[in-house]
Amino acid sequence: MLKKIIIKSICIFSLLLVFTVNSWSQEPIKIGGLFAVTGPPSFLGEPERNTANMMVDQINKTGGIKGRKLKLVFYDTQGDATKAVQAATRLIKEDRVSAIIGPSTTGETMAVIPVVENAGIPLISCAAGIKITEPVKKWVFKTAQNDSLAVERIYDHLRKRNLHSVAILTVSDGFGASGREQLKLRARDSGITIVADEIYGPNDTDMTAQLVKIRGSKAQAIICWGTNPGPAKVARNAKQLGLSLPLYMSHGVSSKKFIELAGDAAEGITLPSGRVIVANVLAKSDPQKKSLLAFVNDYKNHYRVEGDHFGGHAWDAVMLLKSAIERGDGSPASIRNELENTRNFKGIGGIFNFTPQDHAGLTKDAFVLVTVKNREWMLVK
Amino acid sequence: MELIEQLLQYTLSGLSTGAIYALIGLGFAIIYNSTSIINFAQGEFVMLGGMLTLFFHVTLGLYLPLAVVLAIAAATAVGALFERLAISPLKDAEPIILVIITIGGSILIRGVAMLLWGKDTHALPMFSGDDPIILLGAAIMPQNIWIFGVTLIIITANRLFFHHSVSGKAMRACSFNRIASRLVGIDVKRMILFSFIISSAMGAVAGIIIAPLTMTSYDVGVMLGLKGFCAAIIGGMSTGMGTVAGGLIVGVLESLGAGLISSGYKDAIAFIILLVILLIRPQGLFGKGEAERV
Amino acid sequence: MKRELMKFLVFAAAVLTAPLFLKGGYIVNVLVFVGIYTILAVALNLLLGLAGQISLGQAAFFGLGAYISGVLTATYAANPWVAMVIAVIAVGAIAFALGFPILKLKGHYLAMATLGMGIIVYIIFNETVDITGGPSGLSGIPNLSIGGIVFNTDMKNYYLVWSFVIVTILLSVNLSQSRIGRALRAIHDSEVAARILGVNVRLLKVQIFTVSGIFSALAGSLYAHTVQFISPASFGFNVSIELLTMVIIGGLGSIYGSFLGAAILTLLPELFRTFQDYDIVVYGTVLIVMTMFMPGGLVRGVPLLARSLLVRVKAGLSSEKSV
Amino acid sequence: MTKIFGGLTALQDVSFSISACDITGIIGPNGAGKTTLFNVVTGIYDPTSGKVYYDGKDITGFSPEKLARLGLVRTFQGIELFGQMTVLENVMVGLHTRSQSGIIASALKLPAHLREERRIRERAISWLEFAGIADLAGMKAANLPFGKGRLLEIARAMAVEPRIILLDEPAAGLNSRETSDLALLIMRIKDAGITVALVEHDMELVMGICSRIVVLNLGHKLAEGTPRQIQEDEQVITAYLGEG
Repeated sequence: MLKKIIIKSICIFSLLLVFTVNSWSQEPIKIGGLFAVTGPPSFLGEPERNTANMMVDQINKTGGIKGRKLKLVFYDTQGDATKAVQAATRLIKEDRVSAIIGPSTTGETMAVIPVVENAGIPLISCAAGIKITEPVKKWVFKTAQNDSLAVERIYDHLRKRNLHSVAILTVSDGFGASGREQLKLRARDSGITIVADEIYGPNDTDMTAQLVKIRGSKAQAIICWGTNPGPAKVARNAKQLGLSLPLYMSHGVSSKKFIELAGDAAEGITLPSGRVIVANVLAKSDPQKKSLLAFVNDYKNHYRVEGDHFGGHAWDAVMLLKSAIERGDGSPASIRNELENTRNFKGIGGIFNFTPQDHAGLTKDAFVLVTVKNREWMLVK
Repeated sequence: MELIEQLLQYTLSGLSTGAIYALIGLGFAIIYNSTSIINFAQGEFVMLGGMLTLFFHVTLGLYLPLAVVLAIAAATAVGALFERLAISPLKDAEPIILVIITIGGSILIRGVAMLLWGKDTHALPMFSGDDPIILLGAAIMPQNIWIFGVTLIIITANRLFFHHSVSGKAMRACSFNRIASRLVGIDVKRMILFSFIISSAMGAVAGIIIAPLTMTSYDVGVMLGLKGFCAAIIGGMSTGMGTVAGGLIVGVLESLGAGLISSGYKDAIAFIILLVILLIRPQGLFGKGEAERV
Repeated sequence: MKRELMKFLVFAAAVLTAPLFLKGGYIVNVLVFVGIYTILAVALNLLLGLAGQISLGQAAFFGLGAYISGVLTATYAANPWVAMVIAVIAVGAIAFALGFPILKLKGHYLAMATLGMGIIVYIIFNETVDITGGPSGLSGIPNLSIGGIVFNTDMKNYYLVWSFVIVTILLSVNLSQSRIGRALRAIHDSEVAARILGVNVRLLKVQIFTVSGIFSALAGSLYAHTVQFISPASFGFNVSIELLTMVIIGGLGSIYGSFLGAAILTLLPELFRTFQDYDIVVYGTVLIVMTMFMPGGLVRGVPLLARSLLVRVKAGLSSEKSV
Repeated sequence: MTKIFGGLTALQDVSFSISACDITGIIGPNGAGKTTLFNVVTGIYDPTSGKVYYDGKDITGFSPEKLARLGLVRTFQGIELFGQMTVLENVMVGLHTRSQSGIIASALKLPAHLREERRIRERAISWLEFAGIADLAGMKAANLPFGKGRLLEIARAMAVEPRIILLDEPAAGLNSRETSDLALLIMRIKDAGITVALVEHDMELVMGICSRIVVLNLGHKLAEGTPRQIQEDEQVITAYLGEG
């Protein structure tokens, strides 16, 4: 009996040991990627992973960085904080990466922060939550625009149109919750009153109940905060109900996909967005135009679909790392310091200026307002 | 006056969502009644219906009615295959084992769908345009009429099948007493296969007619499945009006709850009703009073 | 009896010495999670394997434990140990109160009710934004510490979590072999017969539900203090299902099996990382195949398989000799 | 000691009593309501109307577990063993009411609990000896042959140390040797001062060991009396002949 037990235990623990086999090679610079390629936030993780892969390939084809190749080691986090922590630990301890890109969502990023802070590995998150970089954490940066910037853009526009009472309709996930918090936080300073505060679930099939309630309020405009497909259903339901209020959305749906899903109901909807979706119509003088066109065309050639601004977050992260490695010696500490010294970096999400006080690096100019006209995204002048 | 108009809209919206839940719930009830299995993969057939139609119609460019027929056929084939490969070999397994198997099946089907068609959400074109129909100031979409109509047809067909056809009666007999059914010469194994075929076809039909309205992606099956489930339990696992009423009740209360109480807790409403029903009337609102005691 | 003691000692010794072979590294971090899930799987197994009562909402107790501990420490700056004790007691009380109505139900109905309970609790985590931080989660949860030692590295957390695992397993093994354990197994086999013999079925079911809730809350508290961040997604329906799978794969009623199940299900995705997008398909297939061909779980399935292989090999050898 | 069974719906106004330290047989054709009667008495069903008295005390509607504590147990027609447990463990469950370690004491293996465990084990073995199946103690109950299963069920019920034991067709499915062993066992139970009530089809057994017999037919009490009286009762003979 004892023998059997011992044999069993040995089997189990040798199984565990298999996972500890390390691969040591100093040559390439290793970068870790944490992307939610499957699971609910896969709409973020997939373009991010694709973009990161594409960029690393490109950099290696053109001779790497200072003669050293980049190697991207990426793990799927499935949008799950627990898996993100495990994967981050694996990247640091087993793959010995010099920096990490991702994770895709704010929740996962918050979970991973203690891990990277303890290990001293720079992390560039692709998530938008303001909590990630406020307060500033030594090793944590991010490329996605803060929600607050998008909120300010919308509120500015509302004020310009002399609309002061709004209804907000946010999705009950991390993205919507963060947007809702910012919408409420910035309302008073912007002279906006929120007269209805409604929520919908990410898998809801019908939002007419919320919209009817909003119709019964004194709202002059509706702001809907969510990612596909919810806002498309909101747009359709609004059209179904014959709601005539101006409808604003978040940058979460600034993609061709939204127009495809919402169809005619998308017409006239306004939202703040990174410049990716309007790259073609930007003025020649726009400082970001070169980066944007490069990203959009490369992505389309590689993956036959339009690149979106989620992929752009990874583009920015890889390029920020590249330039930080070029300027320093490529060690984690040097990467971190050089990242913090980034000035006037013309990326996809905007023009980045990191400082010791600001690890998000963007201003509200990172967003432009766009609207749907004839099933195309147009700039709002 | 405005409140009445609002209430009307809530009710109408609720009824149209409820009809969706009811359709999905019926699929659960059919399998449960002939096999006593709760098929957690039921929601995936709803997804398959939508995604397959999309594939045949949009990707392959087939004429919509043809695409619909093909989609139902393909989803049914998947259902039959699942029963043959995973359920049928385990005829005498504990219920809990079967629950796990259907959960595994659901994960597998979802995974394959994700690999085949990607993770994007897609919209199927509406069957009859997208101009809303106004009823006493409340608006619904023509697609909702389709949903109501198809639900009605399916209930009628169910009723006719289970109460007036030989196979239907045999299936009901299986649910009452499997051994006795075997003794009187009913091929129980075939009846179980049958029930999987019918319910996967019904799931697919549900998925197809709701796809233009709710849109579809590889993972829509989970939440729709759970809600359909609630509908079936509340309706007492009946294969007829009980489940339909259960679905409509869940839909309307959700909609009223979202409109009048709090939209944040909307999803909780279905499950709270479920708990309350289970605790005070486990045989369902419309089930016959045969609560098991011993 | 002695066999059980031997098993336990071997297990404890393996747990304590394992890190010596692992030289730190990332696997230790994974093992911390294996430990947490082992506690959860054992907790569910007491309910499901021992008493035969299914729960599809076990993640609710896990989450409640984590949130009570997390909120008390992160928001109200309570001592983590105090928070852990409060979490465990509070969840025990909640489980006890919920147990009376819910455990009146049987079979599929119980499954549905617990599923509903799990989803409602999940929605509450999401919606009470002011308390839980809502979907974007709660961060800033401190590590546990004893005296001067702060449990802030994987290795320290390993010993912390696994000491709790050892205690949980010891208590559970004791329990399953005691008067109470026998009565619970009796309920599993025949509720009527158990009642006729004077077993207070209802109370015992509620008691074991409570114990199961308490262990789950303990795991939740440990999770909150080791990861230092919690969000509702870690306590959703899929987690309940995963726990159920751990118990089934390990073997119903086998306490050590639950450890095996937890280890495999936590390590499997690590293996599957090479499959990338395919891992969900592989996971589904493994789940179906394992349940189909090893309904008794690994603990019973593997020895059975090994024995039949052995018999075949022996037969092969003897036939060779005869030739 | 007197026990009075009141009127029931599946049973129409059946009323009789059984006396202490005696063996009472309850017989009747199939469908006479014998098992229903047991189910009502042991709290598995509630009677629609009527009362059950035990020791002069109204115990109508008491739960089975409460009745067990009062000293009333039963066996089942289609035996209900705990199949996944050993024979010994089955009997140990029977000692549940005779022990009190709670969940905490059990989990912590407190000394009192260990003492109690030892005591339970010894008592359980002695009950197995009483039933003559001590040699099977370590066997899984599901693997027992049917006849031994019967004996185990009786041993398990006896472990509760009841004052009255209801046996539901204990001889069904037994061969003649097993039946005579069973008769001896039932006599031994009676000799231990325990009241026995027994539903049975095997007339030889009933006539052989019962001191009193109640006859049910179609939910009615047909007759009551000593074996001799019953054997001569016209109504009883008609009922049995009528059945076939």
